[in-house]
Amino acid sequence: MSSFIRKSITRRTALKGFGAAAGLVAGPGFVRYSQAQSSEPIRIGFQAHRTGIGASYGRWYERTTNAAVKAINAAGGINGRQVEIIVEDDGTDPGRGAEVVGKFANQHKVDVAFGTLFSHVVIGSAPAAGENKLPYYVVSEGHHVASTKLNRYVFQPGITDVKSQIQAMAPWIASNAGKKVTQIFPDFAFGYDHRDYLPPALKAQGADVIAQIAIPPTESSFTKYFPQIPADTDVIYHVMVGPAVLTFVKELGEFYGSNRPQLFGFIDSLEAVDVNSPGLEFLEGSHFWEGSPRYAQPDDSDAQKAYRAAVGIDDNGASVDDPKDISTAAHMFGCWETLYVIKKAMEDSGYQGRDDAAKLVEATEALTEFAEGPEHPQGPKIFNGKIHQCFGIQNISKLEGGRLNVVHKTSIEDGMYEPEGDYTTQPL
Amino acid sequence: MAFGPHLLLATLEGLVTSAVLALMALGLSLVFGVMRVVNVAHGEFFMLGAVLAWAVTATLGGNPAIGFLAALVISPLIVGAVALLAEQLVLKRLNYNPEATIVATIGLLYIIQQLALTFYGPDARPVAAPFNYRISLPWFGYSGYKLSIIGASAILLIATWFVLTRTRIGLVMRATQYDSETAQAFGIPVERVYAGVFALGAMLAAVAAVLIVPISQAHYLMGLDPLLLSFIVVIIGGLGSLRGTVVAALLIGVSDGVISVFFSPTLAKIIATLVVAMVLVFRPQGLFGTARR
Amino acid sequence: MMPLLTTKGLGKSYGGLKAVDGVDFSLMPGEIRAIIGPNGAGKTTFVSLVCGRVHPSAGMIVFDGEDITSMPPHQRVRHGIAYTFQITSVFANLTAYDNVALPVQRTLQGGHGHKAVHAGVMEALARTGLAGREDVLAGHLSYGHQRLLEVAMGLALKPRLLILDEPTQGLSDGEIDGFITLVREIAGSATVLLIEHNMQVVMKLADRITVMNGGTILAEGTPEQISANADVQHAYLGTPADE
Amino acid sequence: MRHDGFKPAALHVAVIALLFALNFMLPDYHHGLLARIMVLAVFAMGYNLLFGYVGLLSLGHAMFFSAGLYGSGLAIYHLGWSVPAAFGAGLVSGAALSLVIGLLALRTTGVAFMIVTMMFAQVFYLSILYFAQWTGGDQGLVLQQSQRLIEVGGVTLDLTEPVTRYMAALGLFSVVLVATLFIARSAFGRVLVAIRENEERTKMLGYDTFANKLAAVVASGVICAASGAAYALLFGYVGSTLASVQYSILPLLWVLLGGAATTLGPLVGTVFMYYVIDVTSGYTSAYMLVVGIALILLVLYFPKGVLGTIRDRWVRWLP
Repeated sequence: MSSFIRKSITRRTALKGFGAAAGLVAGPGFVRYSQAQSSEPIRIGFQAHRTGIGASYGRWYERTTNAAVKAINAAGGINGRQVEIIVEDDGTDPGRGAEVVGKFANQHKVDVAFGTLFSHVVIGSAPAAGENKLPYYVVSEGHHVASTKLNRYVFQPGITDVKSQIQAMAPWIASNAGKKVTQIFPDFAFGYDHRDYLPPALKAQGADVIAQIAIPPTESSFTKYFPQIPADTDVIYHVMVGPAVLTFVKELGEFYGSNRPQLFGFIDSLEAVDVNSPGLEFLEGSHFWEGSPRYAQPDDSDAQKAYRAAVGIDDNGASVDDPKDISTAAHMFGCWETLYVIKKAMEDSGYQGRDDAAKLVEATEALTEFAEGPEHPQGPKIFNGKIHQCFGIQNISKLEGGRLNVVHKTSIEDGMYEPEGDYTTQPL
Repeated sequence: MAFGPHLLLATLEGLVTSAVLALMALGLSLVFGVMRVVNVAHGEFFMLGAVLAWAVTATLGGNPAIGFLAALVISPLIVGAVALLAEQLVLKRLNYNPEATIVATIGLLYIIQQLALTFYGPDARPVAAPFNYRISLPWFGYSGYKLSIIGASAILLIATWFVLTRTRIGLVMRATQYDSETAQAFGIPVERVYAGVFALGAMLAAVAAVLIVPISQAHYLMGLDPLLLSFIVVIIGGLGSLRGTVVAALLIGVSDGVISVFFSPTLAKIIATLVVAMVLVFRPQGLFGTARR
Repeated sequence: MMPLLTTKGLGKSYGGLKAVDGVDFSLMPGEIRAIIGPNGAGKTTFVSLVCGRVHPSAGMIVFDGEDITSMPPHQRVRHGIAYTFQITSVFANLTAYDNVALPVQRTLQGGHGHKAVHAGVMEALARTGLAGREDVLAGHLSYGHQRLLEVAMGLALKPRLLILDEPTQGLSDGEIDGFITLVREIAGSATVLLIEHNMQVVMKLADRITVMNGGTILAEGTPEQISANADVQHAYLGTPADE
Repeated sequence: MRHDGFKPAALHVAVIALLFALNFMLPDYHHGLLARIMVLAVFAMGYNLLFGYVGLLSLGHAMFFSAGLYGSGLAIYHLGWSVPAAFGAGLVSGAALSLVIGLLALRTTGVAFMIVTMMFAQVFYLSILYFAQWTGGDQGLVLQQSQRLIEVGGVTLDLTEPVTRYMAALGLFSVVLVATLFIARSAFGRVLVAIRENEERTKMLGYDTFANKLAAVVASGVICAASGAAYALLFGYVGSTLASVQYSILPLLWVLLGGAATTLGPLVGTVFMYYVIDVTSGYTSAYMLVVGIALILLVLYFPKGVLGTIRDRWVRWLP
């Protein structure tokens, strides 16, 4: 094995040697070459869920990303360089996800990787990002980044994590919906965040979770689980994801009829689904968490309006080209905002190329807040560089008359929690 | 909820699952029994049936009942035609070799799935039920449409049983299943029987899909779980046994519902799967098959 | 001398049909015994019971003083009972060499080396006249050679009891002569139990003959005794046996 | 397979040497991808042992792969074991699981065997989700770089370093390849093939076919577990997707493509599938279509897989 190591060192040193030579060439006296290099585009690898279970989201993530890049490039790009997006499909599969990140780092030679949504793909890809020292900006809303269980190259600066979202919902639920809460959630990690973080958050507000019903991920019908909902339930708190979610709502409607408890849900259930679909009438009058509102609101900022126009969604949150094509508005804004965070961090660090990856990581960690505006149309955010996670405001919307109207906006502080670790102590 | 009503609800749910499963598994069982072909793409025929049901109802618009009935006719016909095409272009040329057909139908699975993703999209889309009638029981409400699925499935199963046992077509199929070489020698056009059976199997899956789609939406990845369940039903029921298939579908469907009353859902799935596996281990010929060798 | 093989009240019924019914049978070491009888007499079922391919419904089987009634077939082979199939069932997709190597490598004590296996295989092939055909796929051999390969596989098991189920079926006259010589040679080291329709072969080879009919033993004796037996004549030899 | 073993041996040495040389020649991305392919080819080789040689078609091998994956991954994540100890834990998990599954599933044959193995694998998969508290459920767990170092007499091998990782993958691959070749040419291998061809006949040659099949299941399970354990240690991710039914079908595809019952077929099949997906996904997101069509064409025109066809038509000595 020892000869292998020696060989391995030669391979590495050889590669490093090339890099150093390139650096020399790019030094003073070789201005022309240096200029040539700096006018090359910034390459951002977009890890997209084009196929697999995440494809509904993936499509809209891609549209938002393209819109943001168009806006950034129109305004002069990053550090004067244009931005180029390289898309690779990960099939919503963690194994393929890791390969895609490797491909970004070594084949496409991108500057950063970006855009992953599904948690298991993020977690599966994170080691590859860390080992290739490729900054990796995800738009996943999972708590995995903030848990500090990943590594120093993984960031989530564009969307608030689920733990924070849940915590921010608790005061409103306790004071407006009811004190006895039954949770229905998918029996996998996304559901576990809700399972684990809601009860303490509600407890702090004087309310209780009286039952937790976990639904297996392979399930396609739900009625048989409903009898487990205690009769004295005030609020059903539901977070279902995946294609079976319409069934879930419909069956809940058939089960309860008009005599139902309050309903509070995460819009994740209905992203890319028309709330006016047959069978969803039952949801009328219920409340939803939304990251960014799907329907245009009367008090929308100019930035929000501009963002919606740029991405190409109408007032109902559907594609301007096809009113039946509903967006994933509550999440996809994260792609837009993350790209602007990347831009900011690159500009702060004077980013030139892959050799500056460490500087870019430190510059991102040095960020503290993002003001509401064209770059952050969803609202202002606080960024915690130690846990690589941002915190923003959350919306609670009521479904009335076939549209979602925002009835409450939380404050950023509602969702703040004690950091669980510190990435900045890890070596770069 | 009290135990009694809870159990009733779980049983009803189980029956609906069984009804759809029986139809789908019957298709798989026919193909399996007559042609000795393990059709891995069977779940995709199911998915295709659901997607086409959406396409038909969306195109027709208007009264959901009319759209649904049209889908019930058109969707299986198209799926049957697709299956026929696949049979002629691929399976026939493979001489129905068991291993080769497994790979070929996996290929078919990928192709159908990708075409659905490209042309239909990644979203789950609903199809309106032909009628909406909520049956109010003292303890809970239940969908009238779901109950009608059980009835429709029963009728279709009886019709299939009739065709298989009382008609010439059924006789020809059974003869081919029993011994294809002898059947050929007696002038039965075995190749045409195979083509017909493969199309019929796919159509049964499509019918099952059209029935289920008003309660569970069409999605391009919806085929896998029913495929796995159908495999289990076919094996438990015993090869090519219609009665066995129906009973196994009931067993699997209802036990899935009822076990969920007693255990946490994922644990229930684990136990149900393990129980069925153990049945197979200790009675490998299925519940109704006779030992074959 | 103690019999090598004894059965007591051995029976097998399928549904109501008694294929073998209360057979008491014994076989002395070194014997060449032929079992004859009309089709459906239970001959193949009987030897299948002996080698364990079929489980008996009644009775017991003793081999070399040990009750083997409930012993699985592969164990019986290891105790020295070898069976060659009536319907040729060599491994068609393997070479003749590999076919014979399978039994050879199992019977080799201690030395599993390639050399020892090779020597054993070549010897068995040579004894059955298949030398030079070791690389041919068994399925590509002529029918007669496949029968010989089957025998070679049986031989390679170094059995104490070799059961041959209609070994000469489909062989040419020349091949049959060679076969008779081979069985005589085998009998030097093993007891042979032979199911055979060809009466010439039976008469030339057998020390004793057992006649079965309707699942029971009709008669037993030397070839001369059997030829002279009226019952046998009536049941079997009397009917024109021109298969 | 009795003639001189020189040509096959030389071929295998040449393949290993080629893979070694590729370490110095491949661009970074393909270098990394090939390391992954070699690890997964080990999975395919384990599958091939059972499917190719014994003719037992399992649809549940993801559970053996995951037994190694979780056996080693959890040992590191929760117990803080060293890399070699964790690798051992993976192998032991695979051996134990395959022994139990073998004892049960081998009571069945044919299609029932396929379904039973698939169902046991489903139970295994659901159990991973059920015990999410320890396994991380569907999200899985990440093994940190600091947990993936091997200390050998003062030298530290960092499995996250590309060349070390490549060499570790190559090492495992070579060992398993040579072991497969050895088994295929051994007396045991001959018995396995005989069982595939005619189990009844094999019994009548005095072989306890059940015991031989059980041994093959365990050997196959251990090899797959070795692949899973290496996956966890080299790539740092342990997740339930890798236990799902797709990962039971994949090794079947790889083996069928490369050629069942050929020693190098699993490698060829894995490389082929990986590059078909990798190349086509660069041109179209509809790469599943291309894969599907490729599968059908292969099975129509190369029914015995690439190496199986080559062996039948041209190179008879190919092991």
